[in-house]
Amino acid sequence: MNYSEKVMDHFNNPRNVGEIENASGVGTVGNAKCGDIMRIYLDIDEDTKIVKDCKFKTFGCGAAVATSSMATELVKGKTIYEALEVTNKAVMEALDGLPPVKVHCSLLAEEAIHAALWDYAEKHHITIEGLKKPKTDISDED
Amino acid sequence: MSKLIYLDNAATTSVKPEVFEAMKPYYLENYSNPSSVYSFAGEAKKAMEDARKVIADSLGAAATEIYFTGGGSESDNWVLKGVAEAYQSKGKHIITSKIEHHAILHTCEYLEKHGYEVTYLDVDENGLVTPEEVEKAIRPDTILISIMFANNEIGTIEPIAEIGKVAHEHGVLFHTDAVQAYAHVPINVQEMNIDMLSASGHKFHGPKGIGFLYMSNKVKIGPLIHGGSQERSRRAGTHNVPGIVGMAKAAELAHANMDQTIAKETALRDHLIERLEKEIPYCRLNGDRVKRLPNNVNFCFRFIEGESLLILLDQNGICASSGSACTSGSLDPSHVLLAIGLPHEIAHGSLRLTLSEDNTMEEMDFVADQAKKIVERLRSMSPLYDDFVKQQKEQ
Amino acid sequence: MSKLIYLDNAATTSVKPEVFEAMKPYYLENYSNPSSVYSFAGEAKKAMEDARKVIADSLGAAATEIYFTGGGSESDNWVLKGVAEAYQSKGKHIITSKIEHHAILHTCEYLEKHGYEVTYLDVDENGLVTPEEVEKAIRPDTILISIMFANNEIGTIEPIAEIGKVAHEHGVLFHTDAVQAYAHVPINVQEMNIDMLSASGHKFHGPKGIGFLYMSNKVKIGPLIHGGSQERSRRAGTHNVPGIVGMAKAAELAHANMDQTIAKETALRDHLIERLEKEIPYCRLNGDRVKRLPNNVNFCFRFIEGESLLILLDQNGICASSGSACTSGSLDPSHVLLAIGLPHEIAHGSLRLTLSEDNTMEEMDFVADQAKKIVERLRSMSPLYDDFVKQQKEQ
Ligand SMILES: Cc1ncc(COP(=O)(O)O)c(C=O)c1O
Ligand SMILES: Cc1ncc(COP(=O)(O)O)c(C=O)c1O
Ligand code: FES
Ligand code: FES
Repeated sequence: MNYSEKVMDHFNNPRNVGEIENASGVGTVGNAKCGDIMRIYLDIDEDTKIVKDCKFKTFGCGAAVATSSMATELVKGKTIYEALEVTNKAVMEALDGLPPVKVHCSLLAEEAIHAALWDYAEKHHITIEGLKKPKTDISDED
Repeated sequence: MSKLIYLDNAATTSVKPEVFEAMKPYYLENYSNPSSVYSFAGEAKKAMEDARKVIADSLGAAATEIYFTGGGSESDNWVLKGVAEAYQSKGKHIITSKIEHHAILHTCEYLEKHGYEVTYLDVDENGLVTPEEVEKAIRPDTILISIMFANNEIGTIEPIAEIGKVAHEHGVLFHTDAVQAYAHVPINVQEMNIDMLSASGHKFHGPKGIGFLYMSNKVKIGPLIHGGSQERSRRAGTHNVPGIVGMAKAAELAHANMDQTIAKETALRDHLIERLEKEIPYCRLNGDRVKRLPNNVNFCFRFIEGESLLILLDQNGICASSGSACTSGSLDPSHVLLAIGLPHEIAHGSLRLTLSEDNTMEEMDFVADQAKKIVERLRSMSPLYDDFVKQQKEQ
Repeated sequence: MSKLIYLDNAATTSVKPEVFEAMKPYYLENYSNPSSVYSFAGEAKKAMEDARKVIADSLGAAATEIYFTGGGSESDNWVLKGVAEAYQSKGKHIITSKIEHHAILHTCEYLEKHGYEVTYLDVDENGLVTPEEVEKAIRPDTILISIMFANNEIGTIEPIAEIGKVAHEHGVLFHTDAVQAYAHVPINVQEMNIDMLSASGHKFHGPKGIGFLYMSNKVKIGPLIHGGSQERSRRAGTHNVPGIVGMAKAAELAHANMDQTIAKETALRDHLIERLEKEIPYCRLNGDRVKRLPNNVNFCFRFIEGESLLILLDQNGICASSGSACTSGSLDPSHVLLAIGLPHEIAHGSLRLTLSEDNTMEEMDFVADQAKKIVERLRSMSPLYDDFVKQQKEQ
């Protein structure tokens, strides 16, 4: 497998696997083309808007698991506005890159975070500047 | 467990030491071109013709009906394009199945772009093509029926003799891609009504880069590779003598021990299937349980994805595959699993374990143990499994 | 003299021991399919990509421009049929020469049957194609110029860089069959304006059954062999890893020692040419004296026939050929010798001696001695020689 050491580390020891009961926001996205599905749970502080906790579950390839893991790490401790900046590029860079055919897997992570934020925003009737309504299937993008 | 457990013999096999020894002199000593006229070349030529005889005998064919090629893909391409061109005055319709190897399917797509019509037969949930379906698809302009002997992913063995019979009753040529079956199960081209058969050396402990096409003397097609007058002017290119000799040695060894090999592999296979079925919930054996290659195990485990499974098996020294090696670059789920009716998300979680006689029962047990643990671990991470468990509770 | 003197290196070469050693682990140990995903396959994959790099570097090409094939004939077929199909909307005209290998000529004939037009350029008495003739033949619908780098019978090296320049000035793709030249003389695809180049492993002390096609990234053609996604979906079939590794090792060795090899072969060649010319009357050196492969000697001896000559040389342990190995089944005189203007009866009496760096001066002397005796003996039996001697006397 052409994965970097960081990817393999996050694949073998995924951080933050699991779910959050009564999460502030939950996002699930899939890529119909490769069949993979990712779900992100966010626990957000009402006042500070800081992501106190973040967990994931992923049905997917090695890259999907590793990007989920890395994405949760990157999002934790950030405000919801900063969490928006956790792009797939940032996740990939943090993982020392992905093979070209696996770039789309990192998009799944970005979209799952956005979906969870959207869910939070809807539940709390707020708008988060710059957040667009996420798609449930991202395969048309690649 | 530091030893490698190689369970990807459908992708390729190790070269047997005897095969390597047989090839060796044709690299270092008798390196001549068998088409040359001096006596030094006589040794290479004789070795090549002996090899041809070995292969012909193993199939019940004549030596003049064996053509050496660069591998299974070349043989498949040659048959389809060759028949398409040579028999176009009779018609432009070809019948094949939805579960063929890409060497057949992509060549058919190429022919479709060139004005040919191809019927891709459905298979049942075990991957079987029925002779009745074949018969129904035959038209007056059908020039070729090409159905694989055994499937490379799910191991299903097709009713070749019966399909061949139907083909011949309708005067249509019959080809079978036997890349996974040749030298693994007994084949007789006469009794099975086979006009053309593709095989590839590296799938039965011979070398890579060599294969053959059996083609009955009644078939008249032109070359895929034009040039010199090798292979009676039907396949140009300097003969790969070491490859030819090695492939024939591998064929000879395989046929000499076929009964024992089949018995041993079947026992290993069935033990592994039994353990996996019993110990891992929500799994499905793909392919026919009985009409099955003795070395093929193929499972889908619901709620998990194939690549992650493979990586974790790999970390435990187990070489396995999901789908076939040559499509590993692609993200699409296996066309074979879709053809047997699996939904996309399940087709993504398949595991193919293909044994050889070199494997042991201990290895099978180790693999079953590992697979069980890994599937559990991946399911604990899977949102699909979560949803499923919750649904179950609600009911 | 009991030792064999092998002088048919244009037909095929011995595999160097280092090449054999390089291949060995990929038969017995790292036998995996490089397309597989587990780490065991990583070794084979790395070896293959290293090999690709070695070959690319030797030509001044990028690794992504090297495609492994089953040999020179396959590469030639692929180029011609691939370009014909992919560029037919631009036109259906191809330019080649009368002295190409049959892998080119017979493929051109095949294309002619499918509506393509081929111009077969004449050559001069030394077998040279001129860039001017090429330019004159170019038409608006010309899609490919294919001229061999060096001729396999008479050793003439064509003005490839100049022909490539003309091709590019007219926006036409340029292919060269370099099967006899690659790893024998320096080649740089950039400097020589080459878009595609065919080579074959066994012509430079690599294994048989493996070759490659260099194809510039600007060329877009489909596969000759459809199927799996190997070679970036342009050449299907499980990779012949030992063959690929062996070919690259042979290329590496050849390029590391090219200057010395050329110097040594040239000295051997020129000594042999000098002795034959001086000591055997009524003979003719075929091919260009200067623009010539360092390992090629080709003579016609009037009044005698090739096969008899070869048999007698063979009885003295000398492996030589008349015409090329792949046409040895045929009775026709060499198309190359006819193209350089020899009459039929002279074209029948040709002798090709192709050396390698393993040959020695003593061997050259032995061969010259034997050839002299044998030619005398055959002439003493030849009615043509009788007539000629009588005529001479009468004048
Ligand atoms: C000039 C030339 N082209 C093509 C070929 C074909 O190569 P191969 O026989 O390795 O396919 C040969 C040798 O046979 C050759 O000399
Ligand atoms: C059924 C089948 N057909 C054809 C092929 C192609 O054979 P090769 O890769 O040796 O060209 C394979 C294996 O890859 C196969 O399993
Ligand atoms: S292949 Fe789809 S997420 Fe990785
Ligand atoms: S007499 Fe023997 S080939 Fe013509």
